[in-house]
Amino acid sequence: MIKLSATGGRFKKLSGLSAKIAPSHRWLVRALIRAVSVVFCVVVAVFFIIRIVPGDPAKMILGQYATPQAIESMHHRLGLDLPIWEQFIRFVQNLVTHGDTGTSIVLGTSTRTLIAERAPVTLLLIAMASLLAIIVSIVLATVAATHKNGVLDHLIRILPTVTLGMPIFWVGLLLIIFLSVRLRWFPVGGVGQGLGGMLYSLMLPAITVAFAHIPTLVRSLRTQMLEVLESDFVVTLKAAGIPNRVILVKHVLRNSALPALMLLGVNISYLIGGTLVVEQVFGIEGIGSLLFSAISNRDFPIIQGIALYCAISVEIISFLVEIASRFLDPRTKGEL
Amino acid sequence: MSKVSAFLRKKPLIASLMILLLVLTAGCSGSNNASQNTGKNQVVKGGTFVYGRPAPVTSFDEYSEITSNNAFAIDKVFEPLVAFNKDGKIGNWLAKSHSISKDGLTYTFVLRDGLKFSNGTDVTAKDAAFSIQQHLIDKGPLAISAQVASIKAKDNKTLVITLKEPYTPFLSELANFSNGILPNNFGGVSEKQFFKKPIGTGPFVVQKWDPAGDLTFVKNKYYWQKGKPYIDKLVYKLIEDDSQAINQLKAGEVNAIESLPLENANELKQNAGTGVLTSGSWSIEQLFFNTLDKHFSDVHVRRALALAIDRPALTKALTFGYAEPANSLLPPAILYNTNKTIKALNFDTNAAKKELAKSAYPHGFSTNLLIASGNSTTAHLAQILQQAGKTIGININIESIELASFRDRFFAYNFSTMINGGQADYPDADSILAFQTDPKGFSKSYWTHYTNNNVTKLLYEGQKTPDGPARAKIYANLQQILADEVPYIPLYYPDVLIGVRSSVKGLVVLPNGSVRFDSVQITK
Amino acid sequence: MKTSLQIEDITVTYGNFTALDHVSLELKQNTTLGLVGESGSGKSTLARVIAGLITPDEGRIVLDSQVLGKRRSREQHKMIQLIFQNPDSSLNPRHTIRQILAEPLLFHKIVNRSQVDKRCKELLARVQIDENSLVRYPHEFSGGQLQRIAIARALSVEPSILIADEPTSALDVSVQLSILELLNALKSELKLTMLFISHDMGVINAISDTVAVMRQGKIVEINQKEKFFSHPETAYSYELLSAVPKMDTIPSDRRFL
Amino acid sequence: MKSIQLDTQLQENRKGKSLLKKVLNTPPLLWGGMMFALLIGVAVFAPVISPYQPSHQNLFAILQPPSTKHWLGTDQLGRDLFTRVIYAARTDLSIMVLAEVIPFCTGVFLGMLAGYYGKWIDTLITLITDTLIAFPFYLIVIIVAFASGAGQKGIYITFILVGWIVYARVIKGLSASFRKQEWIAAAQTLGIPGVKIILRHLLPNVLPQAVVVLMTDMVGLLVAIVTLGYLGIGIAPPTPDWGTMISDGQSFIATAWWLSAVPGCAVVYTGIALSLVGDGLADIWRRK
Amino acid sequence: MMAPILEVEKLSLATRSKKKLVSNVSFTIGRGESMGLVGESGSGKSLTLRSIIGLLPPGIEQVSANIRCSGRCAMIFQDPIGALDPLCPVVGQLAEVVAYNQKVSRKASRKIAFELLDMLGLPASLKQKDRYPHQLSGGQCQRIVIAMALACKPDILLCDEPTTALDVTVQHQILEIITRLQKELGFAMVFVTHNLAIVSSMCSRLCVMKEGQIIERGDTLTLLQNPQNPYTQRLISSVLPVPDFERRPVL
Repeated sequence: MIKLSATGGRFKKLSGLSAKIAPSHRWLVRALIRAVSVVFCVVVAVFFIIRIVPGDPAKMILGQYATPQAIESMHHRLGLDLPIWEQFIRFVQNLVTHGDTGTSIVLGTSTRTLIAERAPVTLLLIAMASLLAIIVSIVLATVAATHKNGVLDHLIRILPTVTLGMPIFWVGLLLIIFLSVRLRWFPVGGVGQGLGGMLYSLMLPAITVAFAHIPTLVRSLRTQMLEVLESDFVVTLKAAGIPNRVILVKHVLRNSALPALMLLGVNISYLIGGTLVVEQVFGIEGIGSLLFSAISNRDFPIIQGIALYCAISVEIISFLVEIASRFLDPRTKGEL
Repeated sequence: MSKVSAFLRKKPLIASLMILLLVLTAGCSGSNNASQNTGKNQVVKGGTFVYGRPAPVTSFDEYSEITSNNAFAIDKVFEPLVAFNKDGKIGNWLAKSHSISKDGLTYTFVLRDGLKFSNGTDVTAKDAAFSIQQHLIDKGPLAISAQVASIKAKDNKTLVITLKEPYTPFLSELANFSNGILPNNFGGVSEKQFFKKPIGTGPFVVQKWDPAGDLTFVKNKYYWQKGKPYIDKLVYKLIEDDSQAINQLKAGEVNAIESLPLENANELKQNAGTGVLTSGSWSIEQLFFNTLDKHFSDVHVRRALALAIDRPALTKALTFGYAEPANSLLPPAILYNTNKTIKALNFDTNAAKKELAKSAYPHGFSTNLLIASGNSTTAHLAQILQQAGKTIGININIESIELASFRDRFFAYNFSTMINGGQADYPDADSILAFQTDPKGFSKSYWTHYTNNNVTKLLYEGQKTPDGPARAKIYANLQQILADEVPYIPLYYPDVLIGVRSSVKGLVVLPNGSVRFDSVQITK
Repeated sequence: MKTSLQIEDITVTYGNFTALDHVSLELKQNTTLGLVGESGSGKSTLARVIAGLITPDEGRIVLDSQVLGKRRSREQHKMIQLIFQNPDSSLNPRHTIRQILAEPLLFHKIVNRSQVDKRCKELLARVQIDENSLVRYPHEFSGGQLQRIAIARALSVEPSILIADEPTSALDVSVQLSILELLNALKSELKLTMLFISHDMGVINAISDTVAVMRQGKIVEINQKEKFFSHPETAYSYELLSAVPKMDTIPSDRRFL
Repeated sequence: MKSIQLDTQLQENRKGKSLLKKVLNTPPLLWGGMMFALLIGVAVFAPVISPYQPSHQNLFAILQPPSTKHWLGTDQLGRDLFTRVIYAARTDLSIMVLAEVIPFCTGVFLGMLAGYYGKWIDTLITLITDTLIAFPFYLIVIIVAFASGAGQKGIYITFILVGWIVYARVIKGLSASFRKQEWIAAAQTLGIPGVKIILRHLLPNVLPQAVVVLMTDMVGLLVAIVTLGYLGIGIAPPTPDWGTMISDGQSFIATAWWLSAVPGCAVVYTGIALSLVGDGLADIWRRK
Repeated sequence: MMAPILEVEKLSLATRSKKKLVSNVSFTIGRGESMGLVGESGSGKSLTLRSIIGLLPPGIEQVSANIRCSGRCAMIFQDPIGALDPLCPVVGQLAEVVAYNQKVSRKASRKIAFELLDMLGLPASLKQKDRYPHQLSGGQCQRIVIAMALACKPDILLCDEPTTALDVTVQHQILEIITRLQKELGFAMVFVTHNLAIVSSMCSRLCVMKEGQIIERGDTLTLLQNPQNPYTQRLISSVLPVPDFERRPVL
């Protein structure tokens, strides 16, 4: 499609046609349709989570040998006594009107409230980790790309090879032992009071989450930067006497930032998953710990709610990234 | 150490049975009885005490929601008439005095002077009568077993309870978590509402409470023990993961942790800033047999397996000196235990093989061992038992399932063998015995379905016999029968372990796992 | 002369961009039609439409009196073959030359399995490639050699029409010459009907019998080669021709052909 | 004719490079291959290498430091740590390989399908991958592992469910770019049907990249297996598994750090070996 | 001949793995002179150009060389769209180059940029609204690139196949512009191409390169009419001429 629109662009110039508006809206419409249909599929998938699991969910909640009456009432409570499409309509209705997946079986609170209570910490952690990952990656990638085949470059390139097989929890443990217990630079876990305390206590978990992503980010950013560095326009700018520093900051970084952003959009799901595990290691009461306690309590509405909110956030983020990258890139920028 | 089933992980025994087997904090001992004596130094007042716990407090309903995660918070708000101390001795608590009639049917309690609820209102005998009456109505997991005829407030200060028939454990029973005193008629609000904002006589008042997270108490300024508690604030911080909890303790982010795995106790002891408080416990780790099972209905099979297990060795390996090998059912901290005198089936592989030869399965068989996932000690114990079974030809497959389904499974007698624990609710031998031997009880001899008329008879006799040598004899006989017929193999009695910062003074650890904070001081 | 291929009113649009705008062309048997145009004029699209790679929105293609539909039969596919611009990418990099040549032979049952090797060698000989090359992979050859192999593959199925889409523009000038020489030789030897697409006037002059000029998806001019080069009929053709850099230093007797 | 001669020389050079030579000339592949071969060798010959049984307990010799008798000491049940580490390699590596089979095949096939045909097939497959990828991987793994009970089953189910996505995505992109290549158009011009083009032309071209992805994906899978073991929903004891070993040893991190350090290093070692192999293969195929 | 403005002596280039790419290339260019560097792909002509301006691609090393350049160099490239930063508006890019080379203020640099645009016959609409490279045609982009080169006030202009990627009509315009500018500004020029026809009209002197070496050199006309080296002969005979046409089109 891109190739075609490129020829299209040239054609427009040649013919002087200004039929630009429609296609520029078309991508947005297409992206919206895509995002909405993915969200719909996500809702369907979440709806079916409780139903694909082998066995009767009521029995799973109540135990295999619960009395028939108890199972009956749990069926009713979960709406399992209705025909499947009606269940789905109810599920969607509930989702639309209350924004949640029902009431927690164990805690008796709406899943939305529970998730909303825990979300800020997790979101902050994800944001910190992403920011950290981006900053460190850009610095490392710049160093590596500008010193291609140097010692630093080699070290940075070895990084992913070594860290790929490091389980995230293991990294977290090592960091806790060295940086918190031994050196006492960071709190061991938990979440501090106030914004400052929160930021401080989430530093180490954020480093851990970021750690898992920096190597891959650096790897592709470096490739990207090398490509840009060796591209014709950088040579042109150099030939035209622009200082290297200026080229690097004004042109190379800007051109590499776009793919980095897209990469982060692709990785956001993985990042959230890592965050859930890391929360466990650091004893952070976020979405992750809510998920784990819900799992041990077989509290299906919470599990569904978390799955739903995670997936929808991932989708929203990738949608935003798509829009942002379109906006930042004049080649694909539409006239909105 | 599963992060997943962090839910009450440290106490798998309690965890599995938490609905049933808990006890209330009490103990008449003041700060002078505390394990770490501050000496004559001045009391250090103020400060916030942070207590790391593996599970959140989900409810303050002392009748229906008595699980260990809730109970250890409920006992900070509600207090009973009588309570036990760290040695398990019953004494007066909210009652100034109590007396029992000769026939064992009438119990009279006189309340302390100047008792106030945390909202400032006075405590009267009416409140006490209401609280116990309500428990009789609500029942709940720790329902009163005594046959109560009447509960009357004789005057403002005096409460009289009459039983239909003598019941020796009654006083101990009253010391339960679930018999704390609360305002008459819940102070005029509905029961549900009341337990959302609980008002009691305890040393602490709920300030901020997240049913899935942390809980903050502030001190009760109307507390009847003048000047106490010394600390201003008590925070129950949710730390689901054990190693995380230990690390936080080491780093000084919490003052104490409730959940301390046995294997880490020595590590904390050796560490400069931390220490370990222990208390002989009321709990016992056991291997349970489903006596309805094809193989384990055969007493020889059960005996053979008991003989194949080296209890002292496994205790030593698994508990690092923080437990005693178990011979009898009753833990040593409970009166009438016969751990030293009983004739138990001690480790002897040859005898085990001979015993198995007498059974219907002389050449061994395959069976399943059900355990709750998420506890490393249990998992290791299971592997040791697996190995022991192998030596006499019994192939044991370990089935590790998470806590909720584990409970479902054994509640339905859907297991062959399982590892589980027993814990006394109150310091009376009857507590464990009734739960583990009464085939008519809720648990049907702890889901073993073990039935022996002699045992049942002895159990009922013991409940009616007043304390003394006669009762001791009954319980000795009972324990010996159990040791011979092995419906369950007692393995070891684990200590209650609480990890603390060295700066913490005056913390009282009770044998039921709860901790008293009213005399706690945080020194520099 | 007999018309071999008739293109009638072909229109192809992408979105609101018209790549081919009612294009009609005629290919006479045993002749070569040279199609010239600048980039983006729609020459390649036309080639792909004829080869059946793109379905046109409008219009039809008649080959030897049969109309080529949306889905072509195996036989119809065989009749029209295409040679691509970039020899590096027109051969599957993971197939040996033998696989590349044998596939069409076997698929269209030109020869049976036992004779495939012999036939492959013949084909290679025809395009002047060493027969030992059969076991080699494309990356082991130069651009000119690859283009010869691509020609061999196109000819292997004995097509009635050969479309060459800028077959020499990715090659060096000296190699370009040898490829054109080869094509010219094959043209007379095999009596090929050819549509030759290029933007290079010199190349078109060297190979075509008839010249068509395309601009913005339209055919601007169709003319006999001699007439086109001496008397271009349209202003655009004139513009194109006059823009070609001239090398006046070449003695006229050394001109190609 | 001159240029043709030049090419013949070049051919000679290339012909001399056999597969072995190629491997030897690619240090990452050489080292990674050797590391991985060593690992496989140790796993296969575990019973020969170690005098102990992985589940043999000695309750009187628990938590022993490394010695000549027990090279890496013993664990909390007196089992030989070295023996368990190499037996765990058997467990974890075999699951890692087995769990990749179906996702690899389906992912590559669906990716080619979507990339080659585009249009609604692509839209459909993209919709499915986008939906599944929206769920964080560990979220799905944990939920499925729980629903299907601890053990290997959960890993297999999860991986069949979502493991193919990474291949489908990479291969789709690759196929779509190959789709624009002229050799595909050449095959189409010959009238070769789509399925044949996919299997005969596309597959050999996308396979190298798929194998490179397989290498890194296997590491990711191994890490997931280990993480599940660590979370207590992985492989059931007493089958040795690195994740469970790390988690078991975590309690002794202050006193017997090697208990979780050694299995952890085994995971990292495998990761390094596989990603070196992946890098090396990518190098070789890129050089062409 | 005038005093040389550029002297290249014994230039040799090789890859890291010691594969020779260019060996012993020497030539000199006088002020205002234009020299063509002709050869087929891989003959090392572009690399020679790159090493003059000191921008060799990574992985290629200068083994030996003695390059004396007594003036400012500027360069224009084969792919005009790729030679411009896709994220930067073209006038902005041009102004940036002006600002760094002529050390003038931002405002002044823009003014100079517009002067350059006028000089190169770029559409006036760029003055009202800046455009991104992808919004311009190849020819327009190439004019911007040339403007950027001119902004350096070069004494020597290095042209690396500046018209290969363009259509013939556009190529014609660009070549005319370069010729005109050279007349006006008097810079010397090295013109790299594989197209002998272009060289014959642009350059007074010619070097033919093959496999990294200059195999023949001389005055353009003489060399083309009387090539000595068989390779040069082959190159010349490969040129496909277009017949002369009637000057007046039939309309």
